[in-house]
Amino acid sequence: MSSENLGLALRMVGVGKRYPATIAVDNVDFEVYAGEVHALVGENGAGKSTLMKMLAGSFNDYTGTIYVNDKEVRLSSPSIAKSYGIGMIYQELSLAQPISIAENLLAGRLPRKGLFIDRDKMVAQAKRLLKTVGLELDPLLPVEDISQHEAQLVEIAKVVGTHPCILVMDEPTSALSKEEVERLFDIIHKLRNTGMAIIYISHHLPEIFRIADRVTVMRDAKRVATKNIEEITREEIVQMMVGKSIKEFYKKESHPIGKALLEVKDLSRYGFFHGIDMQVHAGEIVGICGLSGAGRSELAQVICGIEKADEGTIVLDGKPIDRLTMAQRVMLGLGYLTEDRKLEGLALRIEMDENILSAVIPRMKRGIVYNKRYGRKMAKELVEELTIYPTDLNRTAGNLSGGNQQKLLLAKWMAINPKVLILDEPSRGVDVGAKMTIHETIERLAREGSAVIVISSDLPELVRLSDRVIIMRKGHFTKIMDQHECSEESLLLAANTEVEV
Amino acid sequence: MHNKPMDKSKLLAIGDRFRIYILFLVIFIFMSLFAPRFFNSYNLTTILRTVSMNATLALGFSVVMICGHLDLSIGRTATFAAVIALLLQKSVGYGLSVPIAIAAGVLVGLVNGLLVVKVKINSFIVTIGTMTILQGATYTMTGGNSVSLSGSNVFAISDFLSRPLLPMLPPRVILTILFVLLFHFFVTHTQWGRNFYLLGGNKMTAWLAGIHTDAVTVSAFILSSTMAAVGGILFAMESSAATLNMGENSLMYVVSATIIGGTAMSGGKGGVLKSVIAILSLEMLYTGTILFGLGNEVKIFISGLILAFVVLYEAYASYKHERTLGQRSELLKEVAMLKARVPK
Amino acid sequence: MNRTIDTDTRALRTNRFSAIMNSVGVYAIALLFLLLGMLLQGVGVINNFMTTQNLMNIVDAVALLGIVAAGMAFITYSGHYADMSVPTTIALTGIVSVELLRFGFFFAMAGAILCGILIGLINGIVVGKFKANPIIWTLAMNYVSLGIIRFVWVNKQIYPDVITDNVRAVMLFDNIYRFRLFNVLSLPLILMLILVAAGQFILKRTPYGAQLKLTGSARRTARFTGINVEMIVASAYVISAFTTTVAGLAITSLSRVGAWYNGAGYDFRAVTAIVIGGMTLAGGRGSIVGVLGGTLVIGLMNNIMTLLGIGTFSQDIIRGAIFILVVGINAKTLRSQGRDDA
Amino acid sequence: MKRQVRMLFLVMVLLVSTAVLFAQGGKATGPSAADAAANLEASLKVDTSVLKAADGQPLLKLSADVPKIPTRPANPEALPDTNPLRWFDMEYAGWDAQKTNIPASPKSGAIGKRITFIVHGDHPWTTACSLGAQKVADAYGIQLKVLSPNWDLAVQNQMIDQAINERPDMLLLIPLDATTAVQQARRVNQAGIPLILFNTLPTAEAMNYAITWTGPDDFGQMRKLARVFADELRARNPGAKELGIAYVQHAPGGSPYFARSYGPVSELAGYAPEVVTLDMQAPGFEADRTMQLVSDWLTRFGPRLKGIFAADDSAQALGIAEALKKAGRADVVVVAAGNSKIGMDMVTDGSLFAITYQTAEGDGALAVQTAADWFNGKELPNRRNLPQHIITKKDVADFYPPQW
Repeated sequence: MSSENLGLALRMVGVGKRYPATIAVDNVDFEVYAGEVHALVGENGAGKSTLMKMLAGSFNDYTGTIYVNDKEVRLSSPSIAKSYGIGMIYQELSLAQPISIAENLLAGRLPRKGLFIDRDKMVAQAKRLLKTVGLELDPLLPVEDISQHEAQLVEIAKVVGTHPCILVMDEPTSALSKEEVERLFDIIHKLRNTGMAIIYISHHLPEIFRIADRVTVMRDAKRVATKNIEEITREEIVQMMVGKSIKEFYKKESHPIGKALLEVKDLSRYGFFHGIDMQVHAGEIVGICGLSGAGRSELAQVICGIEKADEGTIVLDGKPIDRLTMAQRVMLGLGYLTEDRKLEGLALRIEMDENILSAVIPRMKRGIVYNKRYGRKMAKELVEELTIYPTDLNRTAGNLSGGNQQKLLLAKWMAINPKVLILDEPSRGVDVGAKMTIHETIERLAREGSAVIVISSDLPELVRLSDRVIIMRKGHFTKIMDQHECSEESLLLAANTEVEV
Repeated sequence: MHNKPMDKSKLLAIGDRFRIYILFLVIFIFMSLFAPRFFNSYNLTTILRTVSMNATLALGFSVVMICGHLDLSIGRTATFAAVIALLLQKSVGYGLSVPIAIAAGVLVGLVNGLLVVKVKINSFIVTIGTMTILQGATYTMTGGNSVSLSGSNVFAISDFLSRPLLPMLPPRVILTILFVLLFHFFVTHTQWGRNFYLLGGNKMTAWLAGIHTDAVTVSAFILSSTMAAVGGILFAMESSAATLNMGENSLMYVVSATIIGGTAMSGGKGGVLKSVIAILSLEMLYTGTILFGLGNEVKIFISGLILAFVVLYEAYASYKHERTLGQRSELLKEVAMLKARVPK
Repeated sequence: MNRTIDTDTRALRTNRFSAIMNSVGVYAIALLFLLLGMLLQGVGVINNFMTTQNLMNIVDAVALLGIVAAGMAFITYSGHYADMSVPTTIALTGIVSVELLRFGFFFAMAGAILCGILIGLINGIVVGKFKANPIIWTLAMNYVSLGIIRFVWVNKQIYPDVITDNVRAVMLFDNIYRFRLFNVLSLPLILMLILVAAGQFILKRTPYGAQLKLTGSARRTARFTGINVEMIVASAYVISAFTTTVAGLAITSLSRVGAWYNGAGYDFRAVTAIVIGGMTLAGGRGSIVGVLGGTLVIGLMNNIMTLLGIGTFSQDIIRGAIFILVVGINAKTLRSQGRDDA
Repeated sequence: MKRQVRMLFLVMVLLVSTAVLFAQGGKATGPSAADAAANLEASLKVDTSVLKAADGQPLLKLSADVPKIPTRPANPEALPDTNPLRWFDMEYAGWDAQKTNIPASPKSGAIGKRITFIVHGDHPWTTACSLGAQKVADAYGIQLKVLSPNWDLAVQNQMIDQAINERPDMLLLIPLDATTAVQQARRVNQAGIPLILFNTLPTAEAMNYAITWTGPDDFGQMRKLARVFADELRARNPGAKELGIAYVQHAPGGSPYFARSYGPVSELAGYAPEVVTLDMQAPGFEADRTMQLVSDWLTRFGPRLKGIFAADDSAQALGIAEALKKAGRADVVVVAAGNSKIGMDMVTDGSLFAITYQTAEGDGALAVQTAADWFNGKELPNRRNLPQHIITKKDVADFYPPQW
């Protein structure tokens, strides 16, 4: 569809933003037309999030000029940005947990009758907003009582409800199931047709090709190019993002598969997953595919000992480990890389080396003395191996970009020298370069004789890495597919098929 | 997902939400039935008068707590303002001394709030600091003595405040009730009031919603200190004197009552009315212990137990909540089947 | 790319500076006060400031506070703010020790320490396992144990020499505070130095300390790393309760009486020392040596003010103002280094 | 939220209906004794002078010295701190009370009367005081109800209100604060309940509404202690032109804070002008803080510091002793107000030179005895003081075992 005739909704001319240590956005021009979906892609740290935050009014010290509907504006606070019709859906959920859905939806613009809030109107409005995203919840329920993907939809409804003329979506699908993604795309289409300008940020390139009209690629704080989606291929986008050819990755090596390192028999945690049987062998990469809420992460948490199993046995390298604590399992070489690196994976406020060594503290002691210097050599090697940047181990983890944080998290689990490593969404929200490093590391790990389980919603990732893929649905394993059966389409189909247990 | 029938957990949740009202009624009925001379107008008036100061303090304090902060300086602020009001009364009269004293309260809140939002010091720390400063200031102003009202008709104001105007309700109590209602409607029915909840629930949400979070936080601290000042001044007017440690006991009392009332330290939850009802409940309990002729040790023991129980219960509830978050109900139905299948 | 590397080295340098500042920060303030004292002495406003006797007095005076703070710092470090049950833990362990003195000195000590550890354990389990709000829970605990003391001993204060005829036990008890090594080093001072050294060692040089740091700065991450956070947090509370008990014994020995009001005010005073000492309430930052520095700063400040002849009331104002100032500066420096966790 | 409003409404309705139903609540129950005369006769026969306190001293002993009351200066507060008359309003409060609306004695005898006894807070001293009161009450068969507000003014006010509600035959009260006592006394007075204040001196105005006041003459005691102190200072430093002393003060906010520092200050200004006040500080009742304070004084004043006057003979005195011992200053004379076990032990071992005799049991006993006297129709003075005595090493043994 041609959107030029609707006019420019947003024009950013020569904008820049500098943090104390880095330049995040460097003299970028960016235009979005009304009535288009404009994808913004780039590696982590390329500056797209900063650019969007600038648009949302998070900074009052950016340079350059911004025009909204051909009017020069100064977006120095969220409320000013909002007043110009800019709405933003954040990657991290930004809902107030203890507060009701209605008040979250209508935050800052509750309907009033005179001085007071009009409660009936508030509920009615909230219901209407929830309907736009296909939710039928009691608007007076606190957000903490609803599930995470419902909350993600509420977040979308909240922003859409402000009727913005420019809508920014930062990875809106990361927590959604396939059905919900479809619903979201419907919503996006509808909004676009009303003349809204939509900026869509995603690492998930197929999505972009499905819904975007144009795409802008950023790299190293600069804009690389803006293209109509018809004029560009996936490979070209990737090349622009990383500056090298896509052919270098997506190749699967085969290697011999050894003895069973992890055996799970009839494992259940009531209400989360039931009757799980699984064997993972040395040198094997097993993918677990399923929609969010299928119980994948919960399964991993029970295997590694964070939560207790209600039933079943787990055997690690011939040794039952049901009664061991997580610390003991880690000592035996069982690691679990979580999907939430900020909350569960890394201690963002402490140094990189301490993060890398955090899982091996008990191994590093001499007598009763522990000193992080004992492990510094190993930490340095891991940083080099995983090309984590910056390389200075004294930096706090929070100062790293998303991709480097993820690599740091992987380094932490590599440090335990894992026999079995479970990776939960190992490359969620990271750039292509980091993703490549992570995949190579996983493959090397398998090559060197470890058993690896990869839990992922990223189907190409599963197809590429896995020797076998197990489909998990609603707490049960429903299907196991060998490498030759696996394709994105077959996995998708399997994950969404109802199977009798 | 929708229109679920009222199950047991939902009933429990409602019970949880209204627990303080239930507690209030239970204590009220128990004391009325068993405590000698509890259920008569004089005693009930006494209780209402006694809670007036702490209830006033609890209003602002609860707002700060809903915002996710703490204000430990309320007790000292109450004393500080009362002392100012009475000291200046000698030279400038009530007409000026009371507004000045209230302004002093506002100033304390402003300083607290600015230190929290601008210098970004934890409110717990800031208010420990202001607490110390206010104590020194109060003592310095008075030279270590308590301050009494002076003038030709010293008792006029205190008599007016403490004699019932309506049945059982002296003006001081009426004022307190007015404050309570005002605050209640303020936090539940106005945009600004709801902002406290939003801010306490998630600062980011509030900020992104275009709410001036710093202004909201500072206003919460100002409300807290101002209400502390008002409470202190009224108490001093009623006693026609301000003592140097009159607010000292209030802090822990108000903190425990607010927690028992269901306002969470994490912010975003609770309400001013609940805090006041909690104070009233505790006060009835204390009155009961006095009427039964029991000593302070019983009172301290009981209030400690109630507080400990409430904190423990809340912690346990959220612990449970966290453990079962994301459980699938249809899978739970399978459990019985599973158990039958696997012999143990 | 070049630019980023450039700015990186600069960040590195500030980082090294901050690392130095982190460890000596509070001692810089202490030095400042020392210089102030010397200056005032030089001008002749005060005298005898830089004498061994005076400096010994300062450390002697804060020994008890230092003991409490050295333990409570573990709680702050673990991200749980402060232990508000300190006052009654002091009182209760004091009373228990006096009460048990009838069975002999060592029995009394053991009983008191056991009692203190029990309180710490309860705190630790409730806060560690059930994640109760640490301030509110310990406040409740303070109330409950105060209730127990008042319930069991009503209003009595109990005297060691009335409880038992065992003269030796009473004398030993009396000497917990009064014993002096080589007639110079008082026992509380020695205990403080031992506890600070032990605390510093535990915090910085043991696996436990490293795990505590991780737990303090990111509790959920620690749990997902296989660290038994419940145990770690509970032990922080036990450590705090232990040093509080030691202080409780010394205070009871000093005042020769076990009473419910012993120890009042030590909660806030210890928090003050810890925070001045550079620990942040967010957890995982600071050191026990820093806390010792904070304690010394408080001692120096009190000493100089008394030597200047500033009245009690004005001292409070100055103390509060300096406290907020120091914490504010600390918060600002951390933030300017991109560590927004004051 | 609507439910909450409804709930509030419900509570209000409940309370208001209660008020209407029980509006008769706090009215008088009226005297019941028909055989008042016989009761009076029996009461007069009770002999309480044989009662002993725990320390072996007589429980009830009235002060022998009737103070000579000077004329009140026009504006005492304008005088310097060192002028005894500066403290006139505190020291001589109540001697010239203009009694208002004081109920007349029923002359029905003390036996079987109900007395509510409200103290200031929980403390071993209070326990001893209540014990003494109970001894006298038992002798008369008086029902004594002891209440303690735990140092909380609001709670004390509430207890007074509850006492008004209960209508005892007499209320005995230790006011928590001198100035707020006025309103408290006035309230009781207006309710028509006989009131005797004791132990802590309230402001003069409060005395107008009470039958009388009983208790220790804090100022008088401190003046006496100051003289003993000065004598010892002179004896230890013969011919010294300047005798520097410092005061460890009571917690601010009450009459002891003034009596125990400005009492001696104003007394010594006349009695021993060579005694110079070097500093005054209020470190609270904590041994370690007092110790730091005194250590700092020793640094600051060195040998100039010859004596210390402390407001408390337990924690404060212990702190002082520790500091002096550490500095090796056995020459410093220390006196303290109070009569605790620790204080007496310290007098015995010489680390304190003198303390005041303050009978806790006697304090409570005198209050109840005075109440009994009123029921028995005796004429009462405006104030009844406890005996004054300074305990030194010479006679400290007479006061063992300690009352608390």
